[in-house]
Amino acid sequence: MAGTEITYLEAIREAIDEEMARDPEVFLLGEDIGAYGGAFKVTDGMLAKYGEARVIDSPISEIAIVGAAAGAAHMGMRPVVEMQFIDFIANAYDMLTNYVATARYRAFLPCPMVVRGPSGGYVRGGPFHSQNPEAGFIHTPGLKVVYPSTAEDAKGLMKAAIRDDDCVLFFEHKYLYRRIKGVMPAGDHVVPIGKARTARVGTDVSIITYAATVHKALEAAEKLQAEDGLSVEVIDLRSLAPLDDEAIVATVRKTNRVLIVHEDTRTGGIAGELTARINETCFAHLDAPVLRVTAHDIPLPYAPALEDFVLPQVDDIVLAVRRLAAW
Amino acid sequence: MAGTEITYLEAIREAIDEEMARDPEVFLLGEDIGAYGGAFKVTDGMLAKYGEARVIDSPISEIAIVGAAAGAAHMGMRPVVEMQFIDFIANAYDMLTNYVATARYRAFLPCPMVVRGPSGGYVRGGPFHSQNPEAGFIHTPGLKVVYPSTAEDAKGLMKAAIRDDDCVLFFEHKYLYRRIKGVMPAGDHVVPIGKARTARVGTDVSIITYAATVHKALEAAEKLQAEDGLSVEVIDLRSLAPLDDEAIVATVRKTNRVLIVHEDTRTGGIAGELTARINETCFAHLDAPVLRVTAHDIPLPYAPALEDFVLPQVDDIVLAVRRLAAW
Amino acid sequence: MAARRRSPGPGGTATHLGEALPLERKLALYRWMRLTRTLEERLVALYRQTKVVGGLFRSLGQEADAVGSCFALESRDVMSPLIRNMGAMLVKGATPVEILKQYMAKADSPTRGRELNIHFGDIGPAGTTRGFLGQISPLGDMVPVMAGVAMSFKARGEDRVGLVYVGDGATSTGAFHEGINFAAVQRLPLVVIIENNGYAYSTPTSKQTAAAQFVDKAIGYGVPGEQADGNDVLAVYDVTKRAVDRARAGEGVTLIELMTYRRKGHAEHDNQSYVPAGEIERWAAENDPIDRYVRVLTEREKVPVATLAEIDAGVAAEVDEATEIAERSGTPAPLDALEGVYADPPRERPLWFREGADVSGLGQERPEGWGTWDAGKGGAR
Amino acid sequence: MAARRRSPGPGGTATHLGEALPLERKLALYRWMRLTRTLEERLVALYRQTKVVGGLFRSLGQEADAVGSCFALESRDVMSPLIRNMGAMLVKGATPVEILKQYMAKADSPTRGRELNIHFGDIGPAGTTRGFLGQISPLGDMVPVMAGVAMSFKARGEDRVGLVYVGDGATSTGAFHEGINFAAVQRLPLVVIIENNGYAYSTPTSKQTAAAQFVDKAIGYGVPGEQADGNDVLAVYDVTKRAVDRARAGEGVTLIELMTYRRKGHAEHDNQSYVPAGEIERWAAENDPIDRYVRVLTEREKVPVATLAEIDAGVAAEVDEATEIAERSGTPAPLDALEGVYADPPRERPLWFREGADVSGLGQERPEGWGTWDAGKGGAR
Ligand SMILES: Cc1ncc(C[n+]2csc(CCOP(=O)(O)OP(=O)(O)O)c2C)c(N)n1
Ligand SMILES: Cc1ncc(C[n+]2csc(CCOP(=O)(O)OP(=O)(O)O)c2C)c(N)n1
Ligand SMILES: [Mg+2]
Ligand SMILES: [Mg+2]
Repeated sequence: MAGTEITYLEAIREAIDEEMARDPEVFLLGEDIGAYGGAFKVTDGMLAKYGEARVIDSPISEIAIVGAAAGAAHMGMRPVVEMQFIDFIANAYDMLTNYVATARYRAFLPCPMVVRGPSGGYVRGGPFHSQNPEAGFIHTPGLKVVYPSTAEDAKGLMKAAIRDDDCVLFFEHKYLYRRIKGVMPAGDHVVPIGKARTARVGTDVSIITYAATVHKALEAAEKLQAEDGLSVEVIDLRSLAPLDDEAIVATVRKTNRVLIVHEDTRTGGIAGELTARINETCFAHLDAPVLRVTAHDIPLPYAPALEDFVLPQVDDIVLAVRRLAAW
Repeated sequence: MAGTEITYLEAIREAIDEEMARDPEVFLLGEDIGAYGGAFKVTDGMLAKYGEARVIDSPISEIAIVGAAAGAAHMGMRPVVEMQFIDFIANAYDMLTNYVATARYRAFLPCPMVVRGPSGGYVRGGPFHSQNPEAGFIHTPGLKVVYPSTAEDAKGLMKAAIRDDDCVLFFEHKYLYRRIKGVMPAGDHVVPIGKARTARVGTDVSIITYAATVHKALEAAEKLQAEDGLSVEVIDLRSLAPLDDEAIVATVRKTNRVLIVHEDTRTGGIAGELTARINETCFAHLDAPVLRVTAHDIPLPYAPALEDFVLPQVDDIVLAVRRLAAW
Repeated sequence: MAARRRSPGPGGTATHLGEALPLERKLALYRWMRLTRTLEERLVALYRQTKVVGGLFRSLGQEADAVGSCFALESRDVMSPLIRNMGAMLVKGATPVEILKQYMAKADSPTRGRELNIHFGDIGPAGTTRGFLGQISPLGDMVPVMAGVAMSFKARGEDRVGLVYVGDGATSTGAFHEGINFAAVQRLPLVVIIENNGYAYSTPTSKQTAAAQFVDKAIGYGVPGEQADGNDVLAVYDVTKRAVDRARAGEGVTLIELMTYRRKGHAEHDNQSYVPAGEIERWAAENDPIDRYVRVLTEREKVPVATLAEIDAGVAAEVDEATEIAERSGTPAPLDALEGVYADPPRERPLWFREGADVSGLGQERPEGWGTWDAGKGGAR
Repeated sequence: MAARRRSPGPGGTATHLGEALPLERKLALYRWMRLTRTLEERLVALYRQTKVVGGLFRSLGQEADAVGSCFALESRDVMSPLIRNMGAMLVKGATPVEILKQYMAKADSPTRGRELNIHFGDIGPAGTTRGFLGQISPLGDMVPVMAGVAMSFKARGEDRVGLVYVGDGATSTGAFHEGINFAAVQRLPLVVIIENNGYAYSTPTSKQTAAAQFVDKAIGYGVPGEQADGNDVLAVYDVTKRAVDRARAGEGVTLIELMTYRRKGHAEHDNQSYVPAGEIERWAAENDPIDRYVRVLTEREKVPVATLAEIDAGVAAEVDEATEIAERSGTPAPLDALEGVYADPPRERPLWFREGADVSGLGQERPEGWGTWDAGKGGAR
């Protein structure tokens, strides 16, 4: 409902609900998504509203549910598949990268489907309930990947993902599920896939980031404004595949100093790809090297002190921006 | 045997043979590796020499053979697992990234094992027999990844991989299997993991690459020398995880112009990570942006004209180096 | 437990439904089997001329299994074949021209040169397509996908059935297991056929499973299981028709095991050194599905030999003509590679080093071991 | 097909081996079950005090299944538990102190705060370790891994057996299928126990499989299958001991289905709204494994009630003491996070923005919904 503030999680539910009401081909498939409403209750109430034929509790079979979604998608349906935790998407890696991603190209088969699930850390979830698996998928031509940081984008991107004619991996940050709230724009609120968002306007240094670290970056930006008088621009990518090259180039050419922040581990994370693109398109505009603040290259441990050490924190961003500004 | 020239493929077989003879804990596991000797005959003769207990033909079960290798490795054995084509490593993505990669860190369990298989394109293999899946794994802390380009390195790295106390993914380029030959150094020839190789010394531009494109880069370098008088240095990474940062920094600081070439698709490929590292460590030494020559972001088609279009070719490298030299 | 039947010889399956087929349809079965064999023989010739790009996969001796099973489907039904189910694809409407073009990677082949051999399909709403879904190489993956196709039939209340083939080897994959289990629980209209041809590449079934027979897996999924002599085309039809009828009646999944034998190697380059001496010859002599069916037609059905010869001639002419057509087609233009990774954008841009470049003469080396029939060289699908 | 037994009540399995156990060992079984329950109750208390980091998983009502099965192993054997097999871990030598420290993410916990709850192990050469292998979260993965452990026993001719637990839910995974099939073909000394507790998270077994019973899967893998009443500790011991003996004798894999019931939610936060009214209460009243075993001991074995009370008191004291010890331990130092991703290098370097930085006060916010017992909040393992 427009006007009231709802959480990031509720925004996702609202999007799914609206799309199911709009399009009878949309259906949900996953483990414990029906009567239970999902491990995080994202699909709460959907079974009651749409019935067993459109809200399907599956066996514990990530390969099967992704594969079955693809088959149904070929026939014109629009499956929305839940991974109970996104970490288990690894089990469907073959099905997603070999079958789903290539279907249109090798066989001219449409495969409109969404694979969504709770992702990310900062929640003491340990190594198998905290992952950010985007790097393994943005590498695969044929897949789209989104990872929203606000409630508004969570809703608008989910609607776009369900309507997209290709497979969209929709990562939901579980740390944001109930912490982040927003007022939904009125009407049919769809956020286009492939467009970044300027989360904060600034002129001195750009931070490019997405998902939970958008909020860390914003916190750091406030601190830098207050303590150093630095004007920091924060770009929220929202879509990781395709990337919004235009927005990236624009912010780099504006500030000439870029920090990339992601919660994912460092080596092979998307920051590398971003750095390559910035280097290719904006070399002459860089007054300092592109720097990265990321997780350490370590399986995420669960003890609070260890998790906090491994993951990027606000103070890391502050330090890195200061370094860039002083270059 | 030292002195005679053998192929890249034979070099791998020789390494496996020597390690099996040296260490009774080494054993082989895979599909059709016994009586048949493997789809490409890499393990030809091993069954006859070492018997069924050490050369185990498995069901078509990539999850099981990787998982079983891990269990045996915990108990002190040294499994060498064959993926019939490396493309099928996708089926074991969960087992490798979630179980194997984290075993030492989360449970202090050694997991010394090698997962090897024929990789790469240029062979009209189509989308599922031509893949270069390295990007999905260099991203995972806990795994090591090597991808040799010469027969000598194929042997020496295989021996190092089998002796390594962690899991090493050993990608073998099938285009090189029988095309590339070398004379093995005498004695116990082990090439350390994590060290790059200077495949060609030069002073004007550096090409950083690995696997089949090393040979494309060398061909391009000769052409550039002959036609443009350009002195091109070619660095063969050999190890993709860990990366040899020292060698990378050295060549960049020497030539100040870098081209990264890989056969893998562009977005999310390892070139991004390399660019980020070069940017972080050598920003002031760069006289031109780091450029990339890679495959297009397309599932690899199999018709020769299409495959050739999608994959990087010698002329692409020539063009890119010229662009860099003229920057 | 029933003993594993790995020796040739007609099985004992009843073939009431098959026997009841009108003669015209019985002759159609013959024609499809003959077409399969003749077309494959033509492909071998083209392969040896290095006109086939990549490997060549035969179904010699398995024609009854592919043809008889698919013959039990209606045109609105959807089937997903394996590499050795060219016969099933023909029955479902794939044409020799398509298959030949596809094997030769022609520009106007069904996948425009993007995918190999018989990896192509044609599915969509009933009535608009022929109803076969192209496989991908990773084995087992088509089982979940076909479960999804069947799920769409159920969701929409369509009177359609899905059928998916897996090899004895592919039963060991996680995808097979998850897919059939999912379909069973959801009571989807799906028939799963295990083609037990004795080998997975070089691996005999004894190294693939410890089960006495694959049909023993049915009870563990809570579905009916049936086994039939895969080299008896009427028995194959029979067992499949019953399963298809059950699926259509809302009774869910059936698991079928068809007992057959792979007389050729995994692909043409495979010299079958791992096969016990005499085994192939015995199956060829005693249990060739076409020979057996010829006897049924001529002896029991009293079909004149001349009728069959006429069919054979028609098939040969069709394959000749198809070859001619297929050979005339050109190879794809390099820039075609950029089309359709996504619906949006519809076309990738060439990378910067190719912008405006002449790409007509790139690469073009033909790798050794591919597209030739030298048995010593590597390469496998 | 046998009907699915989802109602409480003792099963009819023979318990000859269990009954023949000397009284001392029978009392040990009682002690392990009591210790399991008491320790879990203590964990609930600590969880409500927010001293447990992350979720809490109960095995209430399943103690006989975990304890009775693991009791059939020798100390040199290796077992891989699930989240509801704390009892099996205790039998195999895990200590309450370790478990408590682990749940509280202490610096000197078995995984030094790296992994959750009872995800820890101790395996290696016989005689040097206690022989249990910590699970990871992705379900089914431990089956192939334990096949590999068993493979090492076979390769070395060691007289050791492996045992791996899976839930009814985990049987649907590709990893389970590939792992048990691999072990069966290789005739590895492995016992696979399916704990059918009626639910996988909120999913009833009827949505997990269409099979009448999980033990029906055995024939499809070509291995013996046995089913037992999982709430009868002696019956559990019996069926497992037979399977372990077979494995030790070189007869390969056995698949066991233990029928039990999960009386608590998937984890403490789960309010079990999806469970039919009265079901939990009926199992608690009629088929509590400890109550049942107390009756066996006191009525059939004539064990004085005081003896059991004494054991209970010992257990309570042990848990009290363990809690005190565990609570005294500190939390890990941040820089510990850098140790041992690889053997070489043995330690990662802190990233540049942390070099020399004071990392003692990073983050530290406790996310809502974790480590509290508010049932409305999200979070699950
Ligand atoms: C997941 C996976 N692993 C390995 C392969 C390589 N491979 C291709 S065909 C084949 C054997 C298939 O045997 P089977 O399933 O019995 O089918 P058949 O060839 O006998 O018809 C193998 C191992 C593959 N395609 N997919
Ligand atoms: C591959 C995978 N998918 C999903 C999950 C999430 N998950 C954790 S426990 C669980 C239910 C497990 O049920 P069951 O196997 O019956 O074990 P039980 O909890 O009943 O002992 C699920 C779905 C997981 N851990 N792994
Ligand atoms: Mg086969
Ligand atoms: Mg359960």
